[in-house]
Amino acid sequence: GETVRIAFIDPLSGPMADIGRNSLRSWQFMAERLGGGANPAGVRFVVAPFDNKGSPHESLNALKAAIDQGFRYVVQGNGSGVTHVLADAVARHNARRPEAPVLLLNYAATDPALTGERCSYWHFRIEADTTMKVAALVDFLAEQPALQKVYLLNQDYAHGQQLARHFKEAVAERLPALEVVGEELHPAFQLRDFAPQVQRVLASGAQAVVTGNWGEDFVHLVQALQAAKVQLPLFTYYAALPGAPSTLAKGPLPMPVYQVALHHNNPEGEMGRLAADFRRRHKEDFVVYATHTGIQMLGAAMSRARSTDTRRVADVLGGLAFPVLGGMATMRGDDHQLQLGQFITRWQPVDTRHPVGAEGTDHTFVPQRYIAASALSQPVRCNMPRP
Amino acid sequence: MAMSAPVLTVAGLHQRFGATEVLRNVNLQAHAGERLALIGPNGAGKSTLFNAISGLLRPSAGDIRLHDRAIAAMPVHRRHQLGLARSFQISQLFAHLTVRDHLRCAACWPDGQGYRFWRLLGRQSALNARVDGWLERLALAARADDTAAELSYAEQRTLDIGMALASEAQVLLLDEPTAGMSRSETARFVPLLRDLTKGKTLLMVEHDMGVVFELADRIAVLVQGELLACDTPQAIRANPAVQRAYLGQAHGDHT
Amino acid sequence: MELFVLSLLNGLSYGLLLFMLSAGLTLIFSLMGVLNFAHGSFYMLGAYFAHTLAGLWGFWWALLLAPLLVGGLAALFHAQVLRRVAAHGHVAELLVTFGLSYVLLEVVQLVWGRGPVDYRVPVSLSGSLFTLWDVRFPAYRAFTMALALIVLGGLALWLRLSRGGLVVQAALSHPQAVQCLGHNVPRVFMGVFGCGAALAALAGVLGGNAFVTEPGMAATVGSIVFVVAVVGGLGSLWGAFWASLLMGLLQTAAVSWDLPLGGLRLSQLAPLLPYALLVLVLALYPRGLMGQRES
Amino acid sequence: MARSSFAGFVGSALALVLGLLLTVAPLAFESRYALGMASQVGIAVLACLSFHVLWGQCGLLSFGHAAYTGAGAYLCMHTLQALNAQAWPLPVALLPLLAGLGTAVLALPLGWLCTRRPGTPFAMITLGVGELAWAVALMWPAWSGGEAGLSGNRAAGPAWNGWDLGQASHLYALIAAHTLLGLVLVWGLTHTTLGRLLNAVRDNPLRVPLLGYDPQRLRLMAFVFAAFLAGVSGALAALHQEIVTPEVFSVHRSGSLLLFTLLGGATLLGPVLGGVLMVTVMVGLSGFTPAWLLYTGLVFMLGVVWAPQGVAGLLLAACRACVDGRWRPDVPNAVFLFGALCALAGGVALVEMAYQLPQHGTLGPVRHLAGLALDTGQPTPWAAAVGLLLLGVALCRWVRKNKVGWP
Amino acid sequence: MSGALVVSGLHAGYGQSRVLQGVGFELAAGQIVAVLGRNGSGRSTLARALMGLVPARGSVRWRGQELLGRPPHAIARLGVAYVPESRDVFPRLSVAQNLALGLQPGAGRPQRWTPEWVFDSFPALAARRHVAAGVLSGGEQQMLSLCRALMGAPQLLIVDEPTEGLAPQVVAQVDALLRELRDQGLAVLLIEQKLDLSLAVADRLAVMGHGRLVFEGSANALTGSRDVVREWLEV
Ligand SMILES: Nc1ncnc2c1ncn2[C@@H]1O[C@H](COP(=O)(O)OP(=O)(O)OP(=O)(O)O)[C@@H](O)[C@H]1O
Ligand SMILES: Nc1ncnc2c1ncn2[C@@H]1O[C@H](COP(=O)(O)OP(=O)(O)OP(=O)(O)O)[C@@H](O)[C@H]1O
Ligand SMILES: CC(C)C[C@H](N)C(=O)O
Ligand SMILES: [Mg+2]
Ligand SMILES: [Mg+2]
Repeated sequence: GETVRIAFIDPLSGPMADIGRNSLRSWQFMAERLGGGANPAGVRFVVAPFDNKGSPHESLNALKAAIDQGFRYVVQGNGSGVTHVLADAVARHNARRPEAPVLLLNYAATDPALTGERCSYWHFRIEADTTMKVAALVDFLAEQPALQKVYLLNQDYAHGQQLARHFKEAVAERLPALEVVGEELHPAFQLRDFAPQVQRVLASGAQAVVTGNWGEDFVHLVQALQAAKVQLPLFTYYAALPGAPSTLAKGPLPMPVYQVALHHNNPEGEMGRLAADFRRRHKEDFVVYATHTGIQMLGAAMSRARSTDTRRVADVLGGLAFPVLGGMATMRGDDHQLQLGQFITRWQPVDTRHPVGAEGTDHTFVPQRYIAASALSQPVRCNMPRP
Repeated sequence: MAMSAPVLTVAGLHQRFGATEVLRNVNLQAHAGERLALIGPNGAGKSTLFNAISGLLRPSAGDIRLHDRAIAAMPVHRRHQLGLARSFQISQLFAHLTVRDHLRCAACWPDGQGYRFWRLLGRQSALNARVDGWLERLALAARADDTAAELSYAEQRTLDIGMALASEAQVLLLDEPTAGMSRSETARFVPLLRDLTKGKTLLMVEHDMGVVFELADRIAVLVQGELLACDTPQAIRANPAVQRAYLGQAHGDHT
Repeated sequence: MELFVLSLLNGLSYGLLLFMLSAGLTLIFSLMGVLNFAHGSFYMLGAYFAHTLAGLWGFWWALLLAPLLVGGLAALFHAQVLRRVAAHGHVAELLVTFGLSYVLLEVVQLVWGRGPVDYRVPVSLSGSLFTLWDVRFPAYRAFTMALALIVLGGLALWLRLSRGGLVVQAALSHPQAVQCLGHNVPRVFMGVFGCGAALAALAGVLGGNAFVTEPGMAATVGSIVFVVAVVGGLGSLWGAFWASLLMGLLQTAAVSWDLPLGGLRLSQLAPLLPYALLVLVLALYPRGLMGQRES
Repeated sequence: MARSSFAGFVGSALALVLGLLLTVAPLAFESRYALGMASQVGIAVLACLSFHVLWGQCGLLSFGHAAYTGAGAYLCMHTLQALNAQAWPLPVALLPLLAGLGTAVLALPLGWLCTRRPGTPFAMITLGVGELAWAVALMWPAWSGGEAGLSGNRAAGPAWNGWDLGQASHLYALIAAHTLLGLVLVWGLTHTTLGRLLNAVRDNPLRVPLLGYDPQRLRLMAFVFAAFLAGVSGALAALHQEIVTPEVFSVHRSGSLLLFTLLGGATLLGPVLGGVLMVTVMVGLSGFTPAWLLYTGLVFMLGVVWAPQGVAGLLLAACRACVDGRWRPDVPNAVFLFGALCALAGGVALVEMAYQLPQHGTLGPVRHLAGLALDTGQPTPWAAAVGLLLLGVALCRWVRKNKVGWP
Repeated sequence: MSGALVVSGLHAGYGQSRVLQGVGFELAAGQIVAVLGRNGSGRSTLARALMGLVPARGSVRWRGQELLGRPPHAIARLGVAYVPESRDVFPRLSVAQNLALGLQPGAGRPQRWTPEWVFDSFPALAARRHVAAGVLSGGEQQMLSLCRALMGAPQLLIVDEPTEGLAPQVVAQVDALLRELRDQGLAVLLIEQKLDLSLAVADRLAVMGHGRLVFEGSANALTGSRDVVREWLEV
């Protein structure tokens, strides 16, 4: 019977707006579908948008506004930089006004520090972090012995830096045969033309590119590859976000792209129905599966806590297990990092078993492997104070 | 007149702009208490000479001394601090400042404020009294609170000269002070000028021979960048070369 | 060697595109004294118009019509808005063009969406002109370069030969005096503004598909163009030309020769270079490299 | 009274009254939102005042003013972090002034570089310096905290009589005090000879050295003073947000500072109104409508056309018209006002409906506006909005054309 | 007498201040009318109002056409030229370019006043033909401004203080030029400070005061009426 209001703080304008809007729609869709009678606690969820224009600073304004308007649940994901800032601000707020603490659900920001050195009791990550995604990638690369040389091309901010760092560490530890022949961090969302980067990749002799680029930085990269007419495999996280699949499909040559993600385009059962409904309603793909995870998790936690009070919910979240796509997920109590599995998918033409194209194109992401949570789990690096 | 040491000395001054040489070996001396008029045809280089003395131009060659200090390479504001002020042929005013504020700015350095500016305007009674005095003398009191842009042409000219006067410099360079003034204004202005420059050194460019002969102790004639003559008014009036180059036959007794 | 020649050519073609943009800006500034902050927006508008027109009638019509359309709109803007505020000085004009840049950005996003649009190089020009040590030089870049040079020639000729140039230059200091000589100053200004905008739009038509056509393109190019125009010397067409080439080469070079520099790398410094150059040049030559006047 | 002194008097009076109002107003509200807005207004006013010293008083158009607000913010945040880490016996409340002084010191060499020439060279060199500051901050994450910035806890140090700045209202008091201080300082500046000389440098730099003053030195004094105010403003912003990101150096910041100060107007009242407008539009309006940037653009364009002297100028003209009895509540004025409101309503409705169109998918076709549900899928709301707009414009034109009672 | 230029009931001013308050006079072709008056009496404002440079009410008919309400360039194209007291030479253009701008757009009619004529009659300008006008001396600028106005082959010439800052010899030259213009059939409205010059060249004189014309008549009539001179022209 209760209504829980959730503040969605992410870019709804600027270069990342398309992804922000898609995420917002996903949250709202899931809140509607999984709210009320459809969740164990019986709460209704309302997701209200706050535009942070992609900026940490605006995010704080948005957070203030949301708190002033009585929101106690905040969801955010597009940009680890912003997440750091919000997590700090939420911690400060909760210390100053302990009577009404605020919870931050991070549904996409992958910087491991958020649940590592800089973890906070009030921050919960409901997606895999970069260490887990890298672990999945390295697992997969281990099965491709032909691939010997990779190039790391990433955005120069928390997410890209961490991806590069952890990829190198993981490779050094588990795949010494693989050589990182080049590494580059470029300013995020500044470049318009990736031709020089492509030239450098080619010059380095790399056989594949590992990139965490997302949004326009991914689209431009693909365009530059297409313009240079090179078919270099891309190992990436965010090839399915809005705008990317249609760019991939448009090129003169098929692009070999591998993605590590929580989702693919042709899920079965309940999830498949949800995705289809979403697509019908919004004429867009449902790609932010963490929204599903998030609502599921809140419902489960609230039902266990028998309350929507944020403090009580936070208390029961640690160690909570609940069903997600592909199995169960557990919110690890020590660092508030959700333990869940990932798919490795490949970009290929639709076929009878995978009939749903990405973004309405005739290509789609087809699962190659599912790597379970247990195989991805990383050691805890967090030592957080508990209130 | 007793010849004291010259206050202002211009020696061997040359001013070139690219190929054209506008001033050629100009030598001039002005003494304390002397009024020196500079006349000459249009384009002779009178304003250029003023520009060189006041520092708006760096002379190509030659020496300028003020109170026995070489100033040819000195920045403009330092020359003013040594007691040199000038007015402009084409008024140089501060469009949005009131007449009062113009004079206030001009009187500020002589008031000894330097760069120490913490006192509010209303508190500076000595400065304000001085400014009020100047407003009266220049007959600008009625327009004290109007901005320069609102003044008529002649009032703007008056204000331009007024600023030079209010800075109480020992050496004044006035470029065509009465240009644009009506007869009545001129008639009122000339005695005022004589009065205010008593004991100071006045150097002025003027085309109105009436004013020149009324005010000047000596007249320098500049023609094509060269000093043709520098003498008493009577001698200049009689000088045939000057008549040919500048005054014209009919203008020997111009009113 | 091949990298060198290629970046040289890329730098030149980027520089020439910059020149087309800064030529418009310089024209508007040198002739009207207006710091046109909407210049990047005209560039963007040119690209978007070209995208739509190319979809309707093909690239060549777009190349012809988009600059004309943008020029016409800019002229209209001048007649309706800019002319009225001109009396209040250049800062008022600056403010209005700033406002216009916001409005155009929003309108473009409303009409064409917030993401990039698919505006491509026409098939007839998408081949490569020649191959140098295995590296293909795209024909489209050569086409852009040629067009930019033609524009420079045309502009220089116009400024040299026509009285229109004289009229506007004179009107910069004493507009009323020019009017009193029988010249219809507002109309000439309108024409100049329209031409400058059309030049920017032409750059947009050519740059929009060489790079990407998206709402951020105005901002990306906006301040760089200012830097170019200022470094070259505001108001000097030749200055803009050399500064554009310099900037194009510099930036391409910095990006493609990614030397390590202490803890940093040259490519990371690339976005900083234009501004460092700007400060350096202005500190040494306040009028820019070839500028004749200051304000 | 002459026009200029009337404007000066009324302007200063209004500015000080507004400043005072800002100080006490939030005490009347309980809402934290109002308090937050008021804090931001105070900070913005201070920044606009700083810009005003340069532009309004000295005629220097800075395109990179965010370099100085940003420097203040970083100076403050670094000190705050040190305070958080080391518990120095330094009250946090002193940080803004210290940061201001630090910024002024920084501005000395930079100002020397920038102020050598007025006009366009100044504008462009400040643009360059501003961009450089931004780029350097982004490239030097060790110092600037990188994209995520630096954060600190302002409630550090010893609480002083129960005041620790952790409370929003305590911080607000600090901000209000600094804003008033800035207002008084700038007012004072315009009433000293320095103020007059700065005006003189603005109007005709050629003549000033002939009054004994070095124009560059005067410009530099204005520059350093402005940097001080900017630094204080930046530091207060850092305390308010408790975060500083390289974004504080962005051209966007410099741009809005410039735009809103100019929109405010060139008298002392200008920066006050400019600051209020800046926060209203950028923080307030953007929370209400996705079209806020469009409105901002339109406000700038229409503002310059209709209020070339800025909003302050408009207000003063209205005051004067009232005093002179030229503006009275008669029928034509009422009709004009009605027409203007109609046009405004129609225009806003149109814009909002247009912005709804791309969102049909997410939010449905209905736009809720002032209690109305406008279905953008239907022709009627569109027709009504267009009609309202045209009616309003026609009415205003008619009144203007017949000049009945209009000033 | 019905003049080529008929001004009646002319009101003009700046914002709140009303400078002209009902000025009326006539000027025929081949005639010089000199307007005298104290500083600030509004003579320059009169010239600017005729040229459409300040907002004005009343009527200004030139050869039967109403001038008020037209933009300045349209007035210029009707054969009216204006030499402002501030000279307004275009500082960045050369002397020759300044003159070239005076040639009216589209008007190909042959005329006496050409750049060549200027360089013949004013050697000072000839020597500086390719120099930027902004660096000319004050007097040179004055000559240039006057000559530039003649380039458009005007039928009505409005000159505001043409002799200010000119050396006596050049004053005499301008004096002769004005007479020549009159003999060519031009109507000349001369705004002057120098009483003797005005008396010498003008066919009729007008004296301005308090925003109106307080005297209109011949030179003799003016010198005859001591009280007008005393009240409006002397100290
Ligand atoms: N910067 C410059 N470059 C080139 N020529 C110049 C420059 N400044 C002045 N001149 C020339 O030098 C000559 C002298 O000019 P100046 O202004 O000194 O004359 P002047 O004696 O004051 O004449 P007037 O009585 O007409 O004011 C003029 O012919 C002028 O064109
Ligand atoms: N732009 C302006 N704004 C406001 N008032 C002005 C403006 N220009 C002139 N005035 C005022 O109008 C009045 C007439 O000025 P005008 O220039 O016509 O006088 P004038 O007779 O030509 O005098 P002068 O001999 O000084 O040239 C003066 O009182 C002047 O202050
Ligand atoms: C939405 C995602 C693309 C965000 C990204 N993983 C980050 O950490 O910044
Ligand atoms: Mg001179
Ligand atoms: Mg006059």
